Amino acid sequence: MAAHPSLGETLAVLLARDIADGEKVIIGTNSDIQLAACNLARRLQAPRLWWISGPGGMVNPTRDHLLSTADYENVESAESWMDLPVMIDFIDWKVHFFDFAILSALQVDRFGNINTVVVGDQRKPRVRGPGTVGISALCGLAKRFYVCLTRHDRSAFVPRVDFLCGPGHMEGGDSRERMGLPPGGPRLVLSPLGVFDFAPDSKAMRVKSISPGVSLEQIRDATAFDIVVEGTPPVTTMPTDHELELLRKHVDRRGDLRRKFP
Amino acid sequence: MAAHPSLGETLAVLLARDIADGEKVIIGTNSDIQLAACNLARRLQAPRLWWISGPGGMVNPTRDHLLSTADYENVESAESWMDLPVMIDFIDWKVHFFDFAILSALQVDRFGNINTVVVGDQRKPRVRGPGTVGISALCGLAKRFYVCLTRHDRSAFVPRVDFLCGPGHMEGGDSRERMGLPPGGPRLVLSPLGVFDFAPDSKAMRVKSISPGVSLEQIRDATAFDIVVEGTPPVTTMPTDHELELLRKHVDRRGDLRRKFP
Amino acid sequence: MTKSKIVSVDEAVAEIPDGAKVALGGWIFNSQPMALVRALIRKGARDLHLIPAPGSIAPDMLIGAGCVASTVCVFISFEQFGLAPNFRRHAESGALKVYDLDGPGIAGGLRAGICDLPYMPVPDLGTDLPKFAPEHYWPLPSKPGERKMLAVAAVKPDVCLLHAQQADEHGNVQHLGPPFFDAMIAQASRRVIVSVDRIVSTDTIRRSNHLTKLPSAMVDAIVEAPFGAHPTTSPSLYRSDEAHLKEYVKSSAGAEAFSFYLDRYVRNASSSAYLDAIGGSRLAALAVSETNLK
Amino acid sequence: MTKSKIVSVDEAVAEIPDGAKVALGGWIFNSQPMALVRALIRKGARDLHLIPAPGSIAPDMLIGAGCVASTVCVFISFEQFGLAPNFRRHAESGALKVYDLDGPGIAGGLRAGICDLPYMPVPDLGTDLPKFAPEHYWPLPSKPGERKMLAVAAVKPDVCLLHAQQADEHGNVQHLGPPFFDAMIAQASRRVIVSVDRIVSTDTIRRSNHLTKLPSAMVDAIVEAPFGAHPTTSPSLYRSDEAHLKEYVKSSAGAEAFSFYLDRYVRNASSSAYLDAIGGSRLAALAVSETNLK
Repeated sequence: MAAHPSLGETLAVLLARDIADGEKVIIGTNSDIQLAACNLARRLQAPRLWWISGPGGMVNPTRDHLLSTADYENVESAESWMDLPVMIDFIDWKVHFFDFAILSALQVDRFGNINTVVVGDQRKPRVRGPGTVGISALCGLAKRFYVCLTRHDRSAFVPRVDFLCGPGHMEGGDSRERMGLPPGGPRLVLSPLGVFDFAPDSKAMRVKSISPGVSLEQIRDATAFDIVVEGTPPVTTMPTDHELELLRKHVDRRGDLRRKFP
Repeated sequence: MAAHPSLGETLAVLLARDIADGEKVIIGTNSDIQLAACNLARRLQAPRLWWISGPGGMVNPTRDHLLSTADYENVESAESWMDLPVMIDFIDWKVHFFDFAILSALQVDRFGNINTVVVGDQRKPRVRGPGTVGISALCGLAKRFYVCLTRHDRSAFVPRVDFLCGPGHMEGGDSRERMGLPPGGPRLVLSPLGVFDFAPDSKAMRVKSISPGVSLEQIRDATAFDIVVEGTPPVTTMPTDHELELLRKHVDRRGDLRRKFP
Repeated sequence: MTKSKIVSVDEAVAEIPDGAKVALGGWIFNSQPMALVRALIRKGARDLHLIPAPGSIAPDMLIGAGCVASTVCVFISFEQFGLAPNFRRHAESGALKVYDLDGPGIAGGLRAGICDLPYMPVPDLGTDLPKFAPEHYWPLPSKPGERKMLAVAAVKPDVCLLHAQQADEHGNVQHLGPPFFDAMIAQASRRVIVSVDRIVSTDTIRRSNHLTKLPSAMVDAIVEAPFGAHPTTSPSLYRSDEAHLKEYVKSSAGAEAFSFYLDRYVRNASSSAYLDAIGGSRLAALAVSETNLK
Repeated sequence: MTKSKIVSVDEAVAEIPDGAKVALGGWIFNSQPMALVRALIRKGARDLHLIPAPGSIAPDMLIGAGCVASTVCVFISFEQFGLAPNFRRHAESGALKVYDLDGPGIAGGLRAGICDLPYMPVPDLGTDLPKFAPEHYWPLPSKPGERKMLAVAAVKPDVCLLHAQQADEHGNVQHLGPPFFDAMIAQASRRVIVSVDRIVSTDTIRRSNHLTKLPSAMVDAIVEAPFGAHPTTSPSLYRSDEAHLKEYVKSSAGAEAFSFYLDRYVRNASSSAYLDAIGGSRLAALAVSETNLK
């Protein structure tokens, strides 16, 4: 049996399972988990997954290890190599060009809005984050998105983001549509403690499944809002030996996920 | 002494003389005279003239004969090869990116407005022309433009164009600026009968010089508006042996100008 | 493992309904999507609304064959062979409704279409275009000191017909010459059909991936159509057939003569029958060569 | 026959006035215009308004050196090494005014700048960005059924600093990797200064002319600066210097430590003294190689 999966490996496998064949996705600069999820999905149920490097424009490079999507080495094996000025129309404006995006954040809130800008007041922040770049457009315009966090605590899972830069379900209910955004929003939030989705009507975050060895109490304590729990959520199905073998042999041959997200 | 210049050769030389070093210009698809003028100017006083193929995006190809600027063979010797979607910003929007353009027309009027769309009513025209493409933006946004016609008659030199698709001096005077266009407009009109510019205040077309053997009466008869004449216009200085030799040896080696515009 | 996007030329056009907004790629005598255009005429298409990139025989033939109710005109010309004969005849009779657009009109319109915006701001150049196409151009407010602007309406074709030189079965399309407006047209169109002179492997595509102007995500159907741009140029593969273009212009002098042309080369001719009618030696002579340049 | 655009790094920045709007090219740890940034700090620039493409050490060093009054922030990050240390410190103290822009804000703003339009329409994505940067975002009217739109203001830098791999003396600039926002920044800027690792002949430029992302008409000055992007990557020539980036982050813990860094590597060091301080063996080890990939 394969060695126990690291956090990064588990998140990549859980995301990969949710990807359908033929979907289109954009991957940002420093996106090991995202890239691993997409390349693993291509090895499994989604051979025709189409991905493009957000900054570099390379399409479907065939590497067996994780490399920043901005890296020029992706050029050699790409099917297409587009320049950013050509890409901005479908990245920043077009509705539903991308099926999904996978994003990280400083904060995610009860309705799946995300924040990568500041903690506290933008004019004198407690934590100055990196900024927004493609996040607003991907959250607003892709058919769905995922939020993938490598920590789960009350500073990350907040009632309301201090700075909304990635629109989730906004104020909940149908407020996203009323705001004029196309159908979409967050589908899953993944953390070390579990997998979370959104209740159909209220669009409030709810527990979908819990990581092995984690209790519902732990999740409640680590979440600064009332998270929806319906019945007894199942335990998350961990990566199978087959998934892990494919991941380690063909996707992350150099073990970056184990090293960076142990 | 070199053989007598053809009409096409003469027009190319007259245009080449008016081009300054370092200027930027765009050349359209079927533009033998324009291309010859620019490449000749590069051999003379304007070695750093910068030209780009309007449809194809090739910059400064080094051919010794005339080739449609859309032709892929221009790719091989170009300094840059830009795609149209990247070029449209500076072609269609930017003020004064290009120093000049050289245009042909179905009609040119007293104030240097041009028409390549229809003669008669657009909805049921007497002559349906090819259309506008880059003409409106080049006339409106380049620092100046030239109108180069291989015929001079009352159907081409009209009091007012039937369809204004390339803005010259509009209604004359300062009407172009009042319309909100940047400084510019037509600098010279060239025809088989002579070279024409525009009177400083009225912006009405006037005779600058007359082709050898042509009379002022001939010009007046062939022009359907009162053309301004000040004093006795000089005779146009015809191509010199040196100019013709450069043209025939390095620019139009295959003699296209002589064949197409005898 | 993967589903191919390759279909026959007749399958490709089968689902284009009468009345559709059909965009055409290429540029004047380059890469006119002629195999697809001929298939559309054979199918008996009617009442189309054309949105041609600056073109020649592709829009002209569709108009001459009676398939077209209206057309956008950015530039339709036969250059050294004169004005576009059928376009001219149908426009001058008033039978064809023509929407004249300039460069900013088509570029801004396509970009608005690509961006899912209702319009794009462009400079007001003082032309007569807005007067005759108020559906496409209208004034935008501007503040004192700002330049005058027009809005140009989004251009969103139902389908586009393009011709390029090579593609793989996934739909990665490569242009071995300038792409002109093809990429913008593809992105603005709901359905993208591309004929190519040859199908190549994805490895060949990767080897020169900067030539992939239409990555597979932007393409719905690929048609293998050798000499599919004839009688126009397919950059780096073959040059335009000037003799045939002259024959076309001559055959377009009137409706009757043109009907004869259509019967011979289009209505009663499959793609392979068309190439046979042109003849092997003629096609061979169009192969790219400096000596073919006059 | 032709006038060269090649100038020294100090000449290139000499005419950038205090208070100028300075754009920076590259992308995070790729092609940061570091030789130019260091020259600007040596010159003692003050009160700059930065417009950086998503970046790392270029904006961070200028901010840490006290050259900057305000900055646009699309994305400023040290990725695997954490948050941008000086940017963070100056933003959190409130000393630095930050205008947060998202992708549509910068892309639409640059395009408006390029197009000489006052603004560009972008979709209203419901974010908090307009609240904190109303100079950059304001609502546009939309008709019933149309999507909600914002206007984003034109972004027009006075000057931009870019780094690419090679150029000729005429100013034809080639990127041997992704150009990111460099071409748009160049077109929107009044003055364009590009450092390159090497000067090549125009024949070399022609040979791979699809790599000329900035043709000479868009470039005002070229600076020959070998390893001019150090400690960031210059695509296909050298990789980022992770050891130096870590040293930089460590040296940025406070104002005093950072001043020591600046004295050593910037204020008292010409471009060649800087490279000597980094050391020949370190630079040699950054040469591109698969084995350099962890």
